Amino acid sequence: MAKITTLSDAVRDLIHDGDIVAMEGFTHLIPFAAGHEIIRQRKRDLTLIRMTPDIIYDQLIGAGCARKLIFSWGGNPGVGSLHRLRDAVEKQWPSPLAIEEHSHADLANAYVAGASNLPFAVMRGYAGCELPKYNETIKTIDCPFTGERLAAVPAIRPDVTVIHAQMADRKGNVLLWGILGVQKEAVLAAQRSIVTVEEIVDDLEAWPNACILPSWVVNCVCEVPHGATPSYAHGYYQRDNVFYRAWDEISRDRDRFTAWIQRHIIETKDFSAYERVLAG
Amino acid sequence: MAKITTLSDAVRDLIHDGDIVAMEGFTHLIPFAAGHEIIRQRKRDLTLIRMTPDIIYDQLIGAGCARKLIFSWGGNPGVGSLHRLRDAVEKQWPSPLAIEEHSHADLANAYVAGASNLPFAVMRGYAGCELPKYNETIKTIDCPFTGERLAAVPAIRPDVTVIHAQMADRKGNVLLWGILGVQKEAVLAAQRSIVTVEEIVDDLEAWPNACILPSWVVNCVCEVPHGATPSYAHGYYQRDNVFYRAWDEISRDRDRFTAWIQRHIIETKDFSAYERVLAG
Amino acid sequence: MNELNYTTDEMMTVTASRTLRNGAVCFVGIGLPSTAANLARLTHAPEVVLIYESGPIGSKPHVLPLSIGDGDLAETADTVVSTPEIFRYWLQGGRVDVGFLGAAQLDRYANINTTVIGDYWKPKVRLPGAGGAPEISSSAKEVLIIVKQSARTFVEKLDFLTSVGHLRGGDSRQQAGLPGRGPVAVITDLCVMEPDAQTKELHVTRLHPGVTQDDVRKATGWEIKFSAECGTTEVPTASELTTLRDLQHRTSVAHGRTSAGK
Amino acid sequence: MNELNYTTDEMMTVTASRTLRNGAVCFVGIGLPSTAANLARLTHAPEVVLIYESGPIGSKPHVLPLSIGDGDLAETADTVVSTPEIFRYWLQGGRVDVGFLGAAQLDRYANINTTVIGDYWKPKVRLPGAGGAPEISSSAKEVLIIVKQSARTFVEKLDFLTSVGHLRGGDSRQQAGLPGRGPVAVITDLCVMEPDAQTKELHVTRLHPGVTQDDVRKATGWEIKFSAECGTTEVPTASELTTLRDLQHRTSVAHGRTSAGK
Repeated sequence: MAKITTLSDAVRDLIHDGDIVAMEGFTHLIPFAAGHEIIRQRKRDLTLIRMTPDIIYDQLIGAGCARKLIFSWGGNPGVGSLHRLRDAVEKQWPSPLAIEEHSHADLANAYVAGASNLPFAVMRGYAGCELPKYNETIKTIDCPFTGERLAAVPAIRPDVTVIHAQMADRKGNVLLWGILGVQKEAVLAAQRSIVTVEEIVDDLEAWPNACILPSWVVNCVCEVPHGATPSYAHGYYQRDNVFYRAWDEISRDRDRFTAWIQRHIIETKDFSAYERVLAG
Repeated sequence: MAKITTLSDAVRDLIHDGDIVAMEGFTHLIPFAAGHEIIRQRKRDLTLIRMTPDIIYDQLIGAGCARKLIFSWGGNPGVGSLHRLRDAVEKQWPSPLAIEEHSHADLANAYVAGASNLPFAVMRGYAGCELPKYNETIKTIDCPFTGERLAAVPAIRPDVTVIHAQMADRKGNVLLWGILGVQKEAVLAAQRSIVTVEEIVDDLEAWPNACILPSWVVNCVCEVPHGATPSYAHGYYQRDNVFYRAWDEISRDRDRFTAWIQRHIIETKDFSAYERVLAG
Repeated sequence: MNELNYTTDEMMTVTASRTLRNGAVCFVGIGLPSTAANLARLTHAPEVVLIYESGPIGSKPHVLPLSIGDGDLAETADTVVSTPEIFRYWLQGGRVDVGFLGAAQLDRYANINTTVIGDYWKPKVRLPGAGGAPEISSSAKEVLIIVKQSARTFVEKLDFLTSVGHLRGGDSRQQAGLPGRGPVAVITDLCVMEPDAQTKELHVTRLHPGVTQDDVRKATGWEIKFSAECGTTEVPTASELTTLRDLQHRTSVAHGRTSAGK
Repeated sequence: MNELNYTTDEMMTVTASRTLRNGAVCFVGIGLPSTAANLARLTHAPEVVLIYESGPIGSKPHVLPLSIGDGDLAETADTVVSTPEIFRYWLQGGRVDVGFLGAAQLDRYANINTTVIGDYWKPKVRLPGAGGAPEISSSAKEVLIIVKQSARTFVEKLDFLTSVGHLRGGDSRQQAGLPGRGPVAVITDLCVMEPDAQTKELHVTRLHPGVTQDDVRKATGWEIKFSAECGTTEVPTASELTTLRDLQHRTSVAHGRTSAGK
């Protein structure tokens, strides 16, 4: 059964230095509040997994939380580069960042394998692509029936998965809707999980076959309104496209980035304090 | 784009003698009307795939439509045996029936592989089970990362899949809910598909992330109210448990069964005529 | 407590229900397992999570399902997923604490046959087949088996091994690579059997009240062993019996027959 | 029709949109492909089915998405499935007629680089990476590429092969086991290129009005060939331009900036 707790306690209890951490949300429902809290608690040496690192991992990487990134598309969507990611890869600042690069289809399948408790996934992919030359986790396997050669990729099994969802009930059952991404698979593939939600309600009033994570597959549920901003929460608020564009400038310069992190995250108590600082 | 047509036309156009046909629906939404129409049109030499043959395949087998059955649990749920299935397997009546037997997990995975256009599926299963001795389609495969030995099963790729759903809109987009079984995978794994529905509506008014089969993956949509009876359609009518029990007697005797098929299916024009005869 | 009137079937069902601990995630077979699991939910284990192979997770049915995919299972569930997802993410995913199964034949290592009596290609009796059982018995962290006892059912040698219990005993199950721990108890209308810690052979650990060791021997097709500390099962309580009978009454009204869940 | 004023970007987008046939199932990359695909939907191809890798199927967005997972894509879709399902059941499933991609670098066989400029481990420029492109270019029945043309982009040799076009030409793509037919057209702000039927090398089949062969040569890093019947692209119609500009205006109002989809 999920414990309903504060985000600060959840991150303190469940995420340890050196952990393999997946924080998913495909443009939608990106768990920014949780990312900030990891920075605030100065977690170190994390292996970060995310299909699209987005600003959330740009912040974690620039703040020195990560030693390795596993990803499949590393841009600022609709804007351009992730400058902190590039600086870490190209100039080892603030510390070297190992990267392990996949395609979307690969990581999506790898999460499915993890959720299914299989050691690997089979997919038709990567033929002719040069990524497997630089990523030895991508292998091939022959179909025992047809002889066809297919790609084989190892399952993702994070120590901790962190996601944001729209709702939970008081027992900790979680409901999400809209663009679902790989969040269900990421939670089910992980040893532990933290879910931040927009609100905790008496009754989810979920429609048939809604995407629900039962309380007993989640460790901690934390109520954090706006916890996905500047990404969005379908039914609650829109994507803050202005912030995504502003990030390009903030993150371009090391000093400006560091000052931003200091003022907005390190010196704030929690996500609502961050929001007040951001609002000026 | 799906053609909206009569069930009679759909079966005539899309199902041919000798086809591999999957008719799915896990207790819920079993496409009985379509099964009857296949009997009525005297289709022959079909390879029938279904996780739980249920009464629908007992009728098709007893009526002489099938030459092979691929299945994973062959009983009359909550009642006992499928007498026509047993008579065909044990006494070759009305004709020999080849059987290829799997576990539920195997067939569910095999449909997923079919829907995913993969030649096979990997699963952790069958260890110690004797089925692979009698079913050469079940093989093993070694994980290229861990060396672990897993089961490998070939994808299911039916010529035609037939399902029943609650609703379609006038474009032929199909909505189903409640117990979903393997219907989506069965349709996506097939070359062609027929979907019977309780009703055709102007607007599905579907909730977020509802299970929808877009019109362009379905060949024919046919409005057949009660088309799943004696199984049930969530939101429309209950399972006819009395019929399931009555079937035990009807099907136990070859002559009684044959007379029942003659009177209820062969001599009726369509499913609504069948329902009138059944009601007496 | 006063002695109550109860049937041997009720004794079996109540005993089986007691073995399910509150909060356990239970993958439920239809029939006797479903009856026992729902009785547990309505008595000492309100937080038990019932998963049915058709897709419902967290079902709290008002009446016993006649089939594994009854509408009531879906309507009362926390969520309903597809059948592939149930087998892939939830069972194989290692999330099931207890697999609750029945059997047509069972051997001394609690291996199960639900496929055929006689030769596979020339069967004397064609049973329904595997269904979800091979992977439930493989992947659930532990397995409970509930089955009426007779020498025809408890056999020296299975006609067909559908679902692995403890295979050939000892650590043979583990060696074969099955992830779960296998059967921890077999509950019958006569007694409770548990596997020996070392040999994994079933031995009787409790006799139901009024049942003798000889009764069990006669109803077992191999030379059944009895635990040195073999005790007596506690009789059903008034509350357990009332709850079970109410459930079965509601069920028969709903399904229009004397007794469901069998 | 009168000559209209239009930009080279508009020429490119309109031309790309025209290549999408009505009713096609199109897997859409973000940016230029999404702009062109939505223009097609709003003009000659109202029944085009747009699939985005984040999960929406049949999206009909009111404004152009800034990201591949904008809420508008979900709200206007026929259904939204999980990302694994999009890649497994829909793309790999062989249900996509047209994969619509952009590129950072492109070679004469329409192979695409979106990974790095320079050495992989010591990159001059680290690009976003593969995303969905390798499997889109592999599994879609055919591929359209839309990209602004320059000698830096159209290179003799890719720094990194992210997504296969026609590999080394001839039947090498087919030999490598890729199921789809590969790129059928590359649409730029200067011209339209198509692969030769035999060699699969790109050659220019149409020049946009006012563009010379020399303009194209200067903007191509290899010795680009021109089709013997090389024609001229039809200029955008007033209706196409109005629809495109309205779409971009709605988009900039919604996103609060001059132009999205670039």
